[in-house]
Amino acid sequence: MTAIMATDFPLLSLLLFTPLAGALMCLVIGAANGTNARWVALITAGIVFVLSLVLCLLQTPAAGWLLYEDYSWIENFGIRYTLGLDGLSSVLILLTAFLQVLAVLVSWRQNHAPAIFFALLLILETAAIGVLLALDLILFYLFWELMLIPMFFLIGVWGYKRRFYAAVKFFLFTLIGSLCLLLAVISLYLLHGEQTGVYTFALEALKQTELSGTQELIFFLCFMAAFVVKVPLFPFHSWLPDAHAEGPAAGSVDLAGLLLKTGVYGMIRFAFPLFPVAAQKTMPILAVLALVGLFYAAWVAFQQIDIKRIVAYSSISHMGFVILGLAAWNQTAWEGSVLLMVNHAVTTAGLFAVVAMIEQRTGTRALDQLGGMWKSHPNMSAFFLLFCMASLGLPGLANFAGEILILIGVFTVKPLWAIIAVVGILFSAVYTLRLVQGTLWGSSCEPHDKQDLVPREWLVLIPLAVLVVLLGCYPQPVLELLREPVSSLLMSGGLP
Amino acid sequence: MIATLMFYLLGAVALGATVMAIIQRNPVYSVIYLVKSIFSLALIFYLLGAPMIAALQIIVYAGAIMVLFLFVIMMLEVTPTNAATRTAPGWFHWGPVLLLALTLVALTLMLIGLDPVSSEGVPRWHASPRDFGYTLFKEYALAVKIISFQLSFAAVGAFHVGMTERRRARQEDAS
Amino acid sequence: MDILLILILLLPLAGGVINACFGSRMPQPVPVFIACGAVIGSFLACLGSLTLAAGDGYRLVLFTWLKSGNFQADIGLLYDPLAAIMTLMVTGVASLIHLYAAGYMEDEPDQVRFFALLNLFVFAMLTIVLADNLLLLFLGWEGVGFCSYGLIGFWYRKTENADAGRKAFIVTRIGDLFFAVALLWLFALFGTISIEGINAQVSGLEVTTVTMISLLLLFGACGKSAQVPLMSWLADAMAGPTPVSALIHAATMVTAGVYLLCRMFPLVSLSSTAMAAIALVGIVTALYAATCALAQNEIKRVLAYSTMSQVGYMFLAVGLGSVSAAMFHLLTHAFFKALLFMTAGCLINLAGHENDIRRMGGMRQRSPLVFWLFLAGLLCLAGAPLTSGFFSKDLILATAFAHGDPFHLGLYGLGVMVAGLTSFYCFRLAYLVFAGDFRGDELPHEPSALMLWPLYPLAILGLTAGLLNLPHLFSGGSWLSGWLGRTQDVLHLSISIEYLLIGTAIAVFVLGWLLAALRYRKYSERQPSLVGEFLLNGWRVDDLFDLLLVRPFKKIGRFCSQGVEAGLIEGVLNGAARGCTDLGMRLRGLADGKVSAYLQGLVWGFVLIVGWFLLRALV
Amino acid sequence: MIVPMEHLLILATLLFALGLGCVLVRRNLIMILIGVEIMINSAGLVLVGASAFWQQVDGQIMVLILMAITAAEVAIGLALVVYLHQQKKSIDVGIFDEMRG
Repeated sequence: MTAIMATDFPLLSLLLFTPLAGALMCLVIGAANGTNARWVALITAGIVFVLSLVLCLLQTPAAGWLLYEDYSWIENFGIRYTLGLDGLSSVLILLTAFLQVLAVLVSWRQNHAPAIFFALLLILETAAIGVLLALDLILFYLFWELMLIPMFFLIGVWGYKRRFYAAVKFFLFTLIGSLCLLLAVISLYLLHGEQTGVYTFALEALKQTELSGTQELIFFLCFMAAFVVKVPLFPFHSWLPDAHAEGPAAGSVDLAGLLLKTGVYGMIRFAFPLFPVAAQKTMPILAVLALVGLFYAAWVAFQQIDIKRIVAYSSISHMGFVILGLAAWNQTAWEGSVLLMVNHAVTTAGLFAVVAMIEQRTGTRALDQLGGMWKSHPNMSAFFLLFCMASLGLPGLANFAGEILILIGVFTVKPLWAIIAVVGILFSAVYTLRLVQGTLWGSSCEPHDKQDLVPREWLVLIPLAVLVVLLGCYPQPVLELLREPVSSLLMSGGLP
Repeated sequence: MIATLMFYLLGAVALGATVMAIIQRNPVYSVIYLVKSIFSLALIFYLLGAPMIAALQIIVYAGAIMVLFLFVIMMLEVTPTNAATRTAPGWFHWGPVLLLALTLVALTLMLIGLDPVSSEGVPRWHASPRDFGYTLFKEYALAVKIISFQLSFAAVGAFHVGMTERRRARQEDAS
Repeated sequence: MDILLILILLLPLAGGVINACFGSRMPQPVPVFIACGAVIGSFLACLGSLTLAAGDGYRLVLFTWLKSGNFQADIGLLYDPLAAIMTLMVTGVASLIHLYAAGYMEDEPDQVRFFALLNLFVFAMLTIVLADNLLLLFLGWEGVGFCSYGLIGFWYRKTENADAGRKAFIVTRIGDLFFAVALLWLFALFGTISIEGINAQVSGLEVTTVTMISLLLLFGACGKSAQVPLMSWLADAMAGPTPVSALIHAATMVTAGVYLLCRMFPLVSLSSTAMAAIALVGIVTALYAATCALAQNEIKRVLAYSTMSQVGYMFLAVGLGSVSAAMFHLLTHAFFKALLFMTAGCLINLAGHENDIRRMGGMRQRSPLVFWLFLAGLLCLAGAPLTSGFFSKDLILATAFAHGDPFHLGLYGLGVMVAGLTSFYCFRLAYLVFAGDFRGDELPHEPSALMLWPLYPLAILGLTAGLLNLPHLFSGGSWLSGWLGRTQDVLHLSISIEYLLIGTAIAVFVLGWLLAALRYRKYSERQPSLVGEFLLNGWRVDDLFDLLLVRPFKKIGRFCSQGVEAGLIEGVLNGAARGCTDLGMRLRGLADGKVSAYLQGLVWGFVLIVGWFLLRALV
Repeated sequence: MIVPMEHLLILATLLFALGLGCVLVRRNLIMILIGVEIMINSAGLVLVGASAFWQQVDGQIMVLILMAITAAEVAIGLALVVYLHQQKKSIDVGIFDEMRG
């Protein structure tokens, strides 16, 4: 694993801990008055964004890690502080940083303890970046758990009426999942120690442990327990709609943009390479669950009244699509999955931003009380229409690029799955159009705030809109970045 | 030979007295029966060669503690004249106690069975008060001092707890 | 030369984007100029680069859109004769319609959004026409669907318009599914999705796969061209403004399906069953639409159903194996149907925004010019001799007749019957609208000059387009078949049969006219008969779909959300939570402060443990 | 040899069991204290028996200390009983159950 960039300056650690430093700064400065806590948060998010952009541009498509940091941390357990950045991580980190800037902008008006709010947002960002960089299983688990806490408080304190219920549900769901993960990590560590005498948590080393069929299956299921809850695959999804509906706008943007991605990232980086044989055995089950989730979430979204819940269920449906792509286990499908993940994050972040704006102006999120937003807020409605069209997979916009790659990848492996998934796209059109119908067209409801888009909101929506169109029309740069890492992960995963 | 006979006789008396002490509804009667059982125990102590302890048993135990009991019973008039007290507990309550007794005896038998004490039993031995006093104040001098402390603490504690409501209330608002 | 080709595509896109983003900030007339200028520019660019298309056409690849693993889809243009003809027609008719719309939409506040969407629509349509690979075609395919959604639901204030838009979008998307599956299958088979690549390797396949793929393509085309299974959206799509109906539901979008089948003709023509299916779908739709048109009361719905039946004819032509006949009818139909829709717009304005033909009448006195233009269109539609409609329809019927076997003769018979029905409802429309005196009570709203000017070229084209593909009977050179490189479509029938066919066509036309004249010369208020009611609602297909698809979908939806989501998943979670709290409460009961209870517990514990050891020791 | 050690131990166990029974069954606080006294006596008996058996005086000294402790214990116990009696006007054990979960 040669590091292309032979700089000894710990660039990755800098990237990892800037948001944390920002969070502390927020607390210190914000204690005085909340307003400049916002500015600190914005500046930190900006710095992290620029940093990750630079790293992405430096990314040469050669295989291996662009940057690799490896320090010993707790010797006697063989836990090392190893960070690695390759194409896959750099794309997701860029996405995280970008959405973080937007999350700060979306919650600019936050006046309920803003300092702590922004500090928590930045800690969440550190945790997410940590998850995306860590190559040592314990370090990975540490950041995996760290993600839980800020999100719990974000939903629990700044949410809506049933926020506590939603926060606790979110916490318990992910905690149970990650405890299985911890169990598996430790037992794998011990097993590896017995076999080779070397007690280490490094991902590369642990790949070499020989496991019997059932052992590998059990380990794989434990690992997947944590990731499947986070992705929300079908049966484990009931925390997501509550977390979104009761969480603050920035919380939703982050939740959709960051947390769902770490689940899939965990699968690709850790679960599949570590236990390839077991993974391939469970692929059909995963695919079936994904398909069921795809339709189930669409049907439930069709019945929802609260527009935020509709968007939440739509993200469950799209993530089902991503998992289907992973289940196909070939290059096109995996690249399609990661691309769809990135596109979905951008589209859903846009949707949640606009939903928050709609709620600010009309004070309600119920579909039957909304209507005729185009008359009173043409610009906002135009953005909302764009994001909805992207969400239902209109070609030329974000989600379609990912979806078509997945369909092609899946069709070559299992035509039946692809055909069912294509029908799934129709279902997503049905409920998204119902959402658009209820909010934009029809007789106008009287929003108490006639103000269309404030410059700050323009600043949030324009980059998102441009990105949605760009990722739809020309996703090649992202795909170039993903090509090498995905093929190496597939290779180590053992092509069928 | 007579000693063994005396031992069994006294044992039986002690047991009978204790049983009677337990099942009495009136606490005064039970204290009296208890004193009877203590006397028989004192005699057993004497048989077993502990004249000093026998005497102390009677003086301290029967004399002081039982008298204290009687005093408290009289003060609180808990005698069963007031109808509120329930009838002596019936068979339902004593059943488990019998079971308990059996288990304990079985336990001791088992323990004894595990490593049997030398078969010849308790010898005929007599510890004169002199040796008793000698070892008490030679090897256990410290223990005696601690016990004295402990007794004084008990006295202070009893006094404090025993203060009546009125005096304590007066004392609080005074301080 | 490439610049012109790129300009064809780029101009409408640029016009649309500029209008969409900055339209509202520009002074009133500027967006309209941008929009019309963009489309006219694209038309001129198409004219300029026409020479490129000669022979087997010109290819141009701009950049790779999607590349992953062995899948490669790039933005490439294929400018061959078929595409050239289609682009010419699309840009030509679109620019005329834009001019017309400039007049029609004068006093519309939301003008900018209208012209932005119209330009984007033209861009999407041109993407379909010029795409060299199926994925890019699919992009145009869905783009057209979205623009029609936006334009049908343009007057969104009334929810039925928005619902009509949504219905159109969803029904066409059902069609798109089949097209997407066909696309995936083709890629899985050939490893490429470029149209020419597929058409070249197509001979290697065995017939069943070809049939399956062609049927999928057929259903995809049906969705977009409103053919039998997926046709219910076209009638409701009349909720949009008239220029929209003219552009989308006459000239361009509905013909996209035919164009797709013509593009993939080498693949489709391999399996005879698929060809028969296409022909059957075409003729059944033609019949269905013609009967429905008989009973419609609104002028635009009559024209909508007539479009559906004419596109049915085109499908029939493709099913018969003659691409040039289909394209010939497509071109002529585009001209006179656009003309009809636009004059209908003028008529509606003249009748004071009155749509219902039963309340119109005597429009001839109101504006003789519009009368003559509308009549020209009607004559072409009805297939009056020597008009373009006559020649193109006759060519299709002749091709059907030429096949000779009983199945195709049956098709020919049905085709003639539909032609009769067409001329009947054309003249019914003419008499109801123009004969007698005006039955409505609104004041006429004179159409502006800008609305009338584009009508003249269309009228002339409508009447004279027959020259494009004159059969040799009329000493014509069948230019279009030659241009498309499909000389085998030119029919070589004996003179007597030719005259026989033309005779029947003229006879049927005259018969339709007489019947309509008898029935509708003097307007008499008639109670709508049961059959009339049935035909008015399009054979009650909507209720059928509602029963078969919409209601079960809602039921399953409700079952999923109430039953599984609220019941099962939430139920399990809340149940578990409640179970824990109850257990906690019960355990709390144990520590109830009774000293004796504690002691009992202690002793029983002791007894149990000791008893266990005793038992073990004894046993 | 006065008596085999086992018999002595059995006697002590029986006494202990009776004391424990009294503590468990009786609902009167004072009777509970009496039960405790019985249990302590049985312990004293064993101690004396052992000192006789091993012929060492230490056992008897233990009994003396035991007696001292018992005295202290009874003093405090009865003081508490008096105090509780003042509080609740009764010394039935069931009444004092404020310490519940």
